[in-house]
Amino acid sequence: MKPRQQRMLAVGLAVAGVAIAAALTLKAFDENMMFFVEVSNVVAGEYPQERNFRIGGLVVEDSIEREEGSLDMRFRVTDMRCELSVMYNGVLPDLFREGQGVVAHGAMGAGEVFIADKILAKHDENYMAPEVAASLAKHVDEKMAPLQEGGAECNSG
Amino acid sequence: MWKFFHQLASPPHFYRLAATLMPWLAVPALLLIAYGTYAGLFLASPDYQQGDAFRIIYVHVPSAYLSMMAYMFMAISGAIGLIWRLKLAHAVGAAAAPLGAAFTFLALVTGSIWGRPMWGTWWEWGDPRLTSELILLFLYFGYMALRSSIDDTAKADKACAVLALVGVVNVVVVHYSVEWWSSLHQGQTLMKKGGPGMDADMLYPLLAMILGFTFLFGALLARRIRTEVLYRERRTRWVREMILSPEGGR
Amino acid sequence: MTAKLSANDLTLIRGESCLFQGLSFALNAGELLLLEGQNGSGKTSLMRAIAGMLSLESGEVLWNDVPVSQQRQEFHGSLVWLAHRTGLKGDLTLVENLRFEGALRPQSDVDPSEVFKRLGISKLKSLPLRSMSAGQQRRVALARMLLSDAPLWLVDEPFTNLDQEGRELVMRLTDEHLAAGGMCVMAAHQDVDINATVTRVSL
Amino acid sequence: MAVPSPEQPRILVGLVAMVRRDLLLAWKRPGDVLNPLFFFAMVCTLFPLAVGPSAEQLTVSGPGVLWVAALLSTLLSLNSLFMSDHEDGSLDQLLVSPQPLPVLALSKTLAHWLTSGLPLVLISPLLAMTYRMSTDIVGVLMLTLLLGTVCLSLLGSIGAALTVGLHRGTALLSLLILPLAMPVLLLGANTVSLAAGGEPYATGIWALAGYAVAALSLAPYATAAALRISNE
Repeated sequence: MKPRQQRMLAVGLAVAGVAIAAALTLKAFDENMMFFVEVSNVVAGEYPQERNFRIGGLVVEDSIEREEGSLDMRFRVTDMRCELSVMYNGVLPDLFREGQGVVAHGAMGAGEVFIADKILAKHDENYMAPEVAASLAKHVDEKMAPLQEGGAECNSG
Repeated sequence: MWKFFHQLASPPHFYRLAATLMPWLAVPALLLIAYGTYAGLFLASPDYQQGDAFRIIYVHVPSAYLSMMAYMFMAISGAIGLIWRLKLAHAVGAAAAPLGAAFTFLALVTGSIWGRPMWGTWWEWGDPRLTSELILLFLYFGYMALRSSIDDTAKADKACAVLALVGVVNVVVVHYSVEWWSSLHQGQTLMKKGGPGMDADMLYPLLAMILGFTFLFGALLARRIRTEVLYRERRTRWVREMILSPEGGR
Repeated sequence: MTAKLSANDLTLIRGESCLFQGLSFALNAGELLLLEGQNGSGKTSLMRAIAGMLSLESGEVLWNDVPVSQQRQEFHGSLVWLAHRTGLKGDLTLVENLRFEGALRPQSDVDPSEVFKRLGISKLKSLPLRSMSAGQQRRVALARMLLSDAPLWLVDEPFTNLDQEGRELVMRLTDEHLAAGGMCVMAAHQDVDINATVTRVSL
Repeated sequence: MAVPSPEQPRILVGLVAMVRRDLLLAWKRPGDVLNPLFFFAMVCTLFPLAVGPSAEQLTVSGPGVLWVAALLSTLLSLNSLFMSDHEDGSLDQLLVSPQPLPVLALSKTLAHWLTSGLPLVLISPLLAMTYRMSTDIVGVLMLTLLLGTVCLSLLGSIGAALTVGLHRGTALLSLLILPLAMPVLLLGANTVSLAAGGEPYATGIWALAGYAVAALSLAPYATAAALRISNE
């Protein structure tokens, strides 16, 4: 092989390598999204039983209940279609408000309650975690569309 | 046009150009920062969530932005220096490094002061943006350490350029880490789709500060480049003639 | 086409000092270029610059009238370099060292055992280089040069650590190489006794 | 002989010869391979002594400790990657060889990984057991270390090439490489922690694999450029 051809091959290999690396990174993002479960799916019982997962949505107005003298608290999260109760014990981020976007990490407990071990609040009211935004947008669109028969309408809302 | 580039590549011209540019950068920098400081502190209304604490963004955002800008600046001038064998480009990179490090440090300090009321902690290890900014500071330290441990300037220039280019990967990770890992740090407010999510009376001081800091960076850079060029060219005839001339190199 | 090494207007600056300025030469097949000068005059630097390891301030080294920088690999395939430090591994034996070198660059079809016999190192074949004397190591480095197929020899102080017999051997070998149409750039303190066209460059 | 343009040597032959030579050298000086391994084992032993031997603590801190120890031990072995070649002049010979320098740099890095990264991956289960990791977590640990040490060797080769021939090389090398290596550490240690917590960890594996492939295709060029510069 002539050095010139070698160089072409080398550049080709490097470009191919970077492309493969990009594909692997995209795959990693995909896997990260699997981590995230929509509230509607949780209510319908479609969530991983064995492990922790993340949910996200807006904190429902007037849904925050705190226990006097402890850090225990309860609130509801909505994805604009279904609502889910969340229990949490710990220090909340200052930006945690009603009507704000929130991401909770934890697992389902007894009685349709999500037991969170970590709460992440997002600062900007316009900003949401991409998966939350996607989930909300989808359900808002569905609401706007004429109701379809037999749709997975939420019964707990 | 070509003549301009040729002149740009000659140290005496570059030295004089930097001197000419200095006031044109320094004066707007002062004006903009003065306006931004006043308006940011007194004219902007407190944030509906964060109260007055949000005002630290007027320092935090520009320095965070400049910490990355300076790095890109360093890497690009390194690449130019390597590809076109332009020694002046390396001098620019060398001049930019300590400035970048200073802005990175400022961004970290203001960010941590801000984090205290917002997140309830001075330092949040879980946040990739914070961590990556710290890594960026270490990258600057590495760059400066490498430069200072190679005696031969030409060699140090090239080695540092390679290091800066390798480090760009890291800066990219810093930039996209907010999206890559779900984090505490907010996403972009200014550049997002559908215009900035910020009120005008808060926004204009911020824009003024960003612009002002950029001008400040330019002015400081011009100043440092002059020193750097003078040091590198210390054995040449033009420097000797300039120093010995009645104006003494002004 | 015969091989040709030339340089025009070379300037090299190392750190603060200018080692040479406006240096030009041309070397044809069968010729020797002798670099003369005191210690620290830049002989080794010029040699390294010719090999493409140092970047020049100005000027270009040409191989067959094409700048070396445009055909680095082709040029490196045509040269073999004997430096002050032999570049051989002390932990490896003579055979292991030369086998590695053989995989790196094109080899001539001479019989290695003939070469070893001529250099007087046949009996050292399975010894690690560390246990050889400096002169013997030098001879191994010479063996590497003789085994390669390269027309251009770059030899920096080839007589270091060699006895009188060794020095004469180096000159004879160089003579033969040049007679066969090879060329050689040599940096040396002492004068050489070579029956070929010798171009001298004083630094 | 007078006619130039001799036959160009085969790249693969050069690659194999380079790896073979470095492995042979490592075989003749086993200390260079074993010392970083002992260092790895010792750092891993230090932590339970310092933090206390409680089982829960060990399970929580295990992945992080093993990963930090692996990073430090890789760093320790990186210093010698090009040093001896620089000292005895073989680096000059490599630079004037007709083989493409990035391929030679890649071969040297590969040999370095085979003598430092791979042994580390192989003894990691032993240490992981002392940190009470379960068998399937050990599998994840080994997989992340396998990918991670590849990344570290490749990144490290750039730093080693930049600092070759400098007097304060070792400390400087750490300063240059550690910031670049942090994303690898973050991904690796977090992936093992997630796996230990029974959570999905595939993200980290894919991201590490992506990082490794990217490093594999770009780092040899940077290393080659750095070698040329430091050897001027």
